[in-house]
Amino acid sequence: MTPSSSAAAATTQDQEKPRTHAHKTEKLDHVCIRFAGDSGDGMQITGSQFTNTTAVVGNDLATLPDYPAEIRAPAGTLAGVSSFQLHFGDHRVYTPGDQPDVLVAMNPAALKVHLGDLRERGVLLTNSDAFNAGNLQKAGFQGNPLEDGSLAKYQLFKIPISKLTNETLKDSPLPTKSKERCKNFFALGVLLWLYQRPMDVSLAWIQDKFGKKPELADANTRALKAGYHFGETAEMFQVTYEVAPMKREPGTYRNIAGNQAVAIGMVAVSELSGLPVFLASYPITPASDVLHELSGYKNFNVHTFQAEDEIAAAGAAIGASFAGALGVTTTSGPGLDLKAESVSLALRAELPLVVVDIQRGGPSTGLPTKTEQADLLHAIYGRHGEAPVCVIAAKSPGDCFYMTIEAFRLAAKYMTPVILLTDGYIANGAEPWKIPAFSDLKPLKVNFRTDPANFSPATRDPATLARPWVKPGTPGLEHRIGGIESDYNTGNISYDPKNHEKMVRTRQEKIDRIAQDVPPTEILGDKKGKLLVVGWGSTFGAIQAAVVRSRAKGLSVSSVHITHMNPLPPDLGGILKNFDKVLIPELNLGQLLKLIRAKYLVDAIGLNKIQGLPFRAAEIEAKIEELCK
Amino acid sequence: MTPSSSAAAATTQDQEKPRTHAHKTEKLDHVCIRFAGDSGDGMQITGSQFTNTTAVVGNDLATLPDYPAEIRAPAGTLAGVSSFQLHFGDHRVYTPGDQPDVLVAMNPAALKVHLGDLRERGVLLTNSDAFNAGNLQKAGFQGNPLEDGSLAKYQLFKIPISKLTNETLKDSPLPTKSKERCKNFFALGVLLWLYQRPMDVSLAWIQDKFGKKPELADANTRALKAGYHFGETAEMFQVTYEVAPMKREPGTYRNIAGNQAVAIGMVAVSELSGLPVFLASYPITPASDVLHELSGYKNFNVHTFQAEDEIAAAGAAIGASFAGALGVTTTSGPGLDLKAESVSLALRAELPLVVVDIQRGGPSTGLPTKTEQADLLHAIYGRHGEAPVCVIAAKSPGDCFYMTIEAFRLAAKYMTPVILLTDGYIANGAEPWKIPAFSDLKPLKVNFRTDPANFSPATRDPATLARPWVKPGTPGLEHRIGGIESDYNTGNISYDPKNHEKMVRTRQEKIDRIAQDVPPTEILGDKKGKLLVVGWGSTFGAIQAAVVRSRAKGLSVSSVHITHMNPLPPDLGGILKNFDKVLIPELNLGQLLKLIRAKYLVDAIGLNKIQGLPFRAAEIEAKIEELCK
Amino acid sequence: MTPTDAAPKLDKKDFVSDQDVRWCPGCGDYSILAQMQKVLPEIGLPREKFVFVSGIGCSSRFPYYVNTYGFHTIHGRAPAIASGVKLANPDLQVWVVTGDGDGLSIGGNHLMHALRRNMDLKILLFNNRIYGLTKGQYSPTSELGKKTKSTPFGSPDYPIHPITLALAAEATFVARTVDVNPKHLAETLARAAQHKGSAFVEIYQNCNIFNDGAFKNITEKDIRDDMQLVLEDGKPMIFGKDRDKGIRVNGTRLEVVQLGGAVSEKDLLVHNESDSDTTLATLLSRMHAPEMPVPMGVIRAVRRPSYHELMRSQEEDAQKKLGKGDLGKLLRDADIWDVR
Amino acid sequence: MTPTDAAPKLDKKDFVSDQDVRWCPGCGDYSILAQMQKVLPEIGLPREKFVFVSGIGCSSRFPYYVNTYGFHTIHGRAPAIASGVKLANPDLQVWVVTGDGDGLSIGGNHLMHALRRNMDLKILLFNNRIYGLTKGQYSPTSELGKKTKSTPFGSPDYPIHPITLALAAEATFVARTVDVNPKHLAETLARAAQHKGSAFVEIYQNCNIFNDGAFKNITEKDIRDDMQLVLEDGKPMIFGKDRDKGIRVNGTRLEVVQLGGAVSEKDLLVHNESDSDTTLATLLSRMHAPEMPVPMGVIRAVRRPSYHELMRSQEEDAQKKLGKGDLGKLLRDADIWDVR
Ligand SMILES: Cc1ncc(C[n+]2csc(CCOP(=O)(O)OP(=O)(O)O)c2C)c(N)n1
Ligand SMILES: Cc1ncc(C[n+]2csc(CCOP(=O)(O)OP(=O)(O)O)c2C)c(N)n1
Ligand code: SF4
Ligand code: SF4
Ligand SMILES: [Mg+2]
Ligand SMILES: [Mg+2]
Repeated sequence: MTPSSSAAAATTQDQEKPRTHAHKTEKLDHVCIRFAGDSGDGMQITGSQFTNTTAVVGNDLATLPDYPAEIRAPAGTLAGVSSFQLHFGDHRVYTPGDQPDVLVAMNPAALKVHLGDLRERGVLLTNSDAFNAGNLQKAGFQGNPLEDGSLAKYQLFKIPISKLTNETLKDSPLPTKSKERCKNFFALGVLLWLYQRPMDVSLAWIQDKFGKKPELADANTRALKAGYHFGETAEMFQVTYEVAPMKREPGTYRNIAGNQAVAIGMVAVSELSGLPVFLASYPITPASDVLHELSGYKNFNVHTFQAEDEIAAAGAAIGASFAGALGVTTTSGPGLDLKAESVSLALRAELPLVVVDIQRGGPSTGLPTKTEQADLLHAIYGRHGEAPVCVIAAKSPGDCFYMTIEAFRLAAKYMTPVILLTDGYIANGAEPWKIPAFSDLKPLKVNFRTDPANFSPATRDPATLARPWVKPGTPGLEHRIGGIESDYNTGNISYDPKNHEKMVRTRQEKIDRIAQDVPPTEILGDKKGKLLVVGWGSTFGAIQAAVVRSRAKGLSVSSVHITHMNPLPPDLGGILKNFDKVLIPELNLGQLLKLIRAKYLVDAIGLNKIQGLPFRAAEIEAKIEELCK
Repeated sequence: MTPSSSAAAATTQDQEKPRTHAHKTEKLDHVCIRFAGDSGDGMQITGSQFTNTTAVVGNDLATLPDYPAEIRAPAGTLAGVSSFQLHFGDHRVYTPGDQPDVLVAMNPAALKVHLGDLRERGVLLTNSDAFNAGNLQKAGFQGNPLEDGSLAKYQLFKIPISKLTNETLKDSPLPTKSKERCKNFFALGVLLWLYQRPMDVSLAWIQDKFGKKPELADANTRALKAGYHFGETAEMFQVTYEVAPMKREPGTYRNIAGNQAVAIGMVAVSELSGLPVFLASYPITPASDVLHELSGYKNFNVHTFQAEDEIAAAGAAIGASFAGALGVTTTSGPGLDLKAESVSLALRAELPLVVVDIQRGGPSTGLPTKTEQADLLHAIYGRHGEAPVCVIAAKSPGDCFYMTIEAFRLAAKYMTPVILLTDGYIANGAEPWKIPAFSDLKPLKVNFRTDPANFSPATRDPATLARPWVKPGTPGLEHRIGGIESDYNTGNISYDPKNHEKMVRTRQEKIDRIAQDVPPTEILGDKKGKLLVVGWGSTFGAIQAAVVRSRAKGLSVSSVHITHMNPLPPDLGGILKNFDKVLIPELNLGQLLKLIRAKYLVDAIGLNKIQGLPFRAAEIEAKIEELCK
Repeated sequence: MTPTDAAPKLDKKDFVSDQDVRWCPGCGDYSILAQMQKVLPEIGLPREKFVFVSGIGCSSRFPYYVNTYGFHTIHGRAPAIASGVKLANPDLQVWVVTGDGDGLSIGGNHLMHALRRNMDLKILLFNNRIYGLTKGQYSPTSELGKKTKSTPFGSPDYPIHPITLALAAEATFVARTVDVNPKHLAETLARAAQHKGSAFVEIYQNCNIFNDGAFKNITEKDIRDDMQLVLEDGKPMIFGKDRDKGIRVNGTRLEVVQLGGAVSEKDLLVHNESDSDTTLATLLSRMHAPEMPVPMGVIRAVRRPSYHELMRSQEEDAQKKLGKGDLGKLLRDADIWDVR
Repeated sequence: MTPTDAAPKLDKKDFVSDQDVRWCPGCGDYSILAQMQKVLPEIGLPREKFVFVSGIGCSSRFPYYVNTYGFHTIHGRAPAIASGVKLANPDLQVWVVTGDGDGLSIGGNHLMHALRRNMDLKILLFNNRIYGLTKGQYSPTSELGKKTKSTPFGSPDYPIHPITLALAAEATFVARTVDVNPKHLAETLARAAQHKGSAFVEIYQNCNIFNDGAFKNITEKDIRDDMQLVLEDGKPMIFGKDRDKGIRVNGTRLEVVQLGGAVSEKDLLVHNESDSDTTLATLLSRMHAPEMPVPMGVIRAVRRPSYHELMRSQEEDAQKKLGKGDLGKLLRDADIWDVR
């Protein structure tokens, strides 16, 4: 194919029945595609558009967006490469995939950074126009890899995407730069065709997004169609692929990313409780999207407040809880550090407070846009004094919705701060998710104390040890609380030694009692065996995939996934005893590992990865194999 | 004795040879005295003056000052009671004593609060003038305990201290209120006489303190002497007591409190290293005294900076370290929370930084003036991400001096933050301390990199893994550091996954290697046995006393005291194995316990007290007895 | 928030809590507490509508002593916490009690942001120019060269002027009063209570233990009339024991003039607390003793929508525009598909 | 610190580090970097004497690109960290680079305290009225009603005016400049470098990705002369494309007047940057577009001892008074006794 013939093909886009070339269709059970390009190339959009369509056609899927910490590193450089990986299949895929089958490389830098991951014989789709001398040099290539035969072990497709896009849009009134920007939709079109998926989801999105700028909407529409038709007409691809929908529980589905799920979860909390949710936050990657999202829902019973810093955000949330709303603050690692003293106040004053920590690579500024699970011990122990709080963790994007509700439920029921841990991977990654019916959600009932008879702010519920929640404005219940130790009975300031011990132990006991609310631990696999894999948080998918595969190979391995980190599930000790070995894979140096070793005196083994990336299932699989030998 | 006769006795003070009554002298091997009164009564001064004299006469001693969190709670109330306990003897006394033998109660509230602790047949010395209707009511007494026989099981002495003091000072030009204030020196005089100690130390102190206000100096001097002579002449006391000096290593001794020792330790650090120590701090109880103390030493190579908050203080200290000084910040619990993010920066940038956390009762504002050991896990884990730092702990007031030097030594040697934990008990408590010779102190040598050849800020020392410390101002070594992850070789920003893992593991390894510097663990008692008591920090004295006593009873118990909390001593695992049981007494809910269980999988048992008070040796002794059964 | 007409008549003792007051005898805080308890029943709100939020410091113990809702929080963060209280429950009247350390040192930023947002809080800054609770270190309002526990050789910090700062943040209500003038104190607190929006009141307060006499040079009986300029809206600025001195604008400076002779009342600056421009207010805020008398009273009082008003009206607009939120719809606001 | 006479002549490229600059193409930060690199060799100090300290934000990446000592710290804390650098090593010239979020939101308090202490730092606040690095939330300098990612219905916060605040803190050097005027930028940076004490420079900076055109209404070619008032010390305040307009004091307000006819140059306000009183400077700081032209250049420059000077002289005094510290003596400065 030469550029000119392709251009000719592209311009046929508006004909009713475009000329198509013969190709055969291959059925696959799963595919992993990575879209990579310069930060300015729009690969996050291409990826998420392909994802949406893939979701709608009914595949299971998991995604992994990855972008640089710089807003826009210099064009064409390795530092500026942004990527989006999607794994989809006709069965549960669990993870974004270990090794891409397809790599879309929009420029030489993207090729350089990502080629190493592409499987042999994998599809390599490139924008050949971007492989000019300047870009090649910036990416550190000597020659042009598209031409020098160095890519022979891949199925290489060189498409002059820029040129084709420009020609498609030659009569558009847009400036050249804007035309050029449409190339990501051209690429999307090619991919949609290659996997035989419809364009309508993206066409609708374009209308929605650019509706107010018709030239842009039109240009992107045309680029998308041109790409699709290019696939159809250019005699470049011999095969198209089909991935059948996965069988799922009946219901209505959507795609959801973790941060979205947290925000929508908060809306659900306000509906379930009948109370306003008050989100106070200070922007920080990768948590800011929750604030953005919720700020758009001002027609619901939610308030959002962008504070001057993390401490003020935590403070405002605590103030809101004191005033009778459901206070919450969202942040990531460095922000969690700053909130420690405020969380300590909330737990001392025994007010409900939800803190969502969307973990990223640390320490310090670390790797702000990458994922990690290294805030667990900090969440549990990171305050002066004996300062126990409840800590729970979400395991997947969709689970963020339920764990957000769980966080508020526990906070209000036990009058305590609850820290919900998610991470960059599930915050930005998306998965198909069955939309729940409101009636299926666990209720979240809040009882405010209103009766002045025998009132003390310190009286405890005998089951939960929670003290009463009183809304200021309630007549006859005026009272004062604070951060100094207080009397067990009256709530007044007390420096009494024995009282302090009683209060410290009571606060601990209250958190320990949350174990009553922890659902029985589900075991994947047998209840007894050689190896138990214990996971928490976003490693869920990778662990499941690894365990399922290992069991298929006949290995004696089971797994449990912990959702409540503090307190730990009451049945965990018993489960651990039934296995010879315990493996704990974590994206840290072994934090749950320490908790489990200390609590159960079990010689558990860690599998630790700290690369800012999620586990690949194969990594866990290999370790399982080693330990089952 | 009637008030009038005593008054007569008191006015004899200026005679050359006061009339004395016959009394016998009893020898004791140790005594525990508690001075208690209203915050305004000056009991801290009485206590520390008695302590100084006791030190000078050569007893071993330990003290426990205890005062309310309010500056001055309403006079006469229970909340306003302030106390000072002193234990001294002719042998190592280890702790401030479990149960006072003598209680000085300057008012009814003091009696109410402290009587319960006095041993039966103990000496109860009261200011009978303060037992008036108003005070009795404020303290919640129905009748007057001095008169109603309820104190029969103690040796009660009713002395009209206020009246005697006033009469002594009747010709002083001071206003009545100020005269009345001198009564604490009267009480001191009585006590000095009762224990047959000289007045000169306190007389000199009065001159020094009030030198500029001669009327005050004179009044206090006269009150002190009057009290002393009252003991001698009033026929109230049948016995005086003698406690012989303890045999000690030869040398020059002084009394030292922990906070003093920290400040003087910093001065020693500046002399040992030849570098300025830069202390940036924000006041907080019980840490402020270190700042106060060091601020007075501006003629040394130290700088002090009172910052606008704890974060700024940590920041300024880090900036100073970056600039080539030895940066340090002092704080207590809530302040440690706030410094977390800054400590994280220092460890990421690999700069030396010392953080002294003088622990107090938590959580939140908690019990600001009381002691606790509950910041250990926070110090070790209280930062987002994998953020290891070195944590060490001082075990006694005098040890604070050495551990301060150790903290700076490790910080500079390993280019890392070091958190030094002390607590309110040893910070304010004092002990006799052998003044070291400068030449006996461990050297603290700092090598700045100055050679531009092949310079990278990331090159590591092969033994310590420390990166080079470069003083800005050094030509040819200009470089940039920061909080984002950096390349292992160049120090430039790096988002590379493998590099991140390498850096995370290297930072951990660097801290782990500090184990090289941890001295061999000393075992008190046998190397093998039934029970090992493991302690850390300020519980040292109580544990030693309990173990020594238990061993004397023939129990198979030994103990080790940990000074380096992170990393733990490399020989600890081996030691633990040689005992059937392990007991860990802590002033928290079991924090070292968790570390030891997780690391060594040893089923250690905790003995936990969280009352804002140190252990009494008897409490530990009882637990030892129970476990050795 | 409007005063409830039907509220039962309250008096001072209704606002006295059952807790023992634990300040040092002689502390200026007592007077402030007493006046506050006197003013509260006159505000026209039932007791349960008041919330006192404080940070940490002697001053911050205040809420324990007032029988309303109260929250003694952590050091420096009261304005942030109080913002959450007010935004979550705008029906409450929220008072913040803070000190010169709490509000200007560790908490300076929260204070400034609360003011610039016009958060509807009544903020009382007890300025004793010292850290009281921690026993006497210098504070951001301590004088240059001040010797304290942490500055035995004198403080090297230039002090902050809280009112100047509040005006720079365009606070809508700014006033000053002093512990030893109970009447003026009560009037000023009452004015703050009435203001809609942030009200910032600096209260000179004597710490007789660690900084005794800090305001002696303006409060001593024999000089106070010469050293205080009591502001009255719409009135010329006259002061002095014999009311024979005044303040006049000279170019862009303020100067003290002697009345009588060439200078008469009509030459004097007339106080206009509702001036939207902050220039004159800022000039007043820079009058420091002993060179000038110190202005007392309401320096500025202008009306501008409060944060919670803007927030709520935005939420109402959103509801009008988008309809009342429907969770079912929100959950489906994406590409959806059905599996049967 | 005095310029080293013997320092080898440096030029711009000596101050370019080996790191790729990672701002968006078109970002205003590039221009600031270029001018800084141009100015540094002229200051007369060798390269190793410069330290750049920054917080977090796009702007705070600055130190990586300047070939001097540099420290990219954490969000909002640069003024505190830089204070430590300067106090520990006063020979260094310490620059702080911060943004409107870094310096005024999370870091507002540190900035204010550094300024009021007259800490000898050169503080550059890149004001793009947005959070750039976190992709476009509103900042404390964003306009009321601004729609951003976190305020889809518009911001309810009244903006902060950094220069007004700096003046309230009595900063000794205060200036403003703009990314698109390289010459003025360079001059202003050079002036800041020369100042002894805190130098605060607000730099209007365009974020072409998240807040493009924020300063268009004063920087566009055809209007900029009418919308900027370039200050020159000792000169009357004239502006306008045809230099036909001026600023006049009217009472305690500033007003724009048309020159010619009744109004001549001598009626205009003459700029006096070393005025110890901050009234006129504060008035200038409150001139906002579009009502008024925006002042550019050095608004205030007065000399007052810096913190490190006071600190060092205190330490010298202590040494003089107490003698050079002797550890042995200090250890024995208590009741001591000998055991033999
Ligand atoms: C995070 C934290 N840092 C420091 C302290 C110690 N602290 C308590 S009150 C205070 C200063 C009080 O001064 P101010 O606000 O002026 O109140 P005052 O006691 O003078 O009324 C300090 C530093 C604390 N409680 N918490
Ligand atoms: C403690 C902490 N909170 C939040 C963040 C996230 N964050 C990074 S930069 C920034 C704001 C940047 O805005 P500005 O200072 O104006 O700099 P610009 O990017 O606009 O130059 C924020 C909120 C962080 N890195 N650390
Ligand atoms: S220390 Fe000062 S401010 Fe605090 S209660 Fe006592 S007198 Fe009042
Ligand atoms: S986001 Fe804005 S401020 Fe940041 S580099 Fe890009 S243009 Fe500059
Ligand atoms: Mg104060
Ligand atoms: Mg900005």
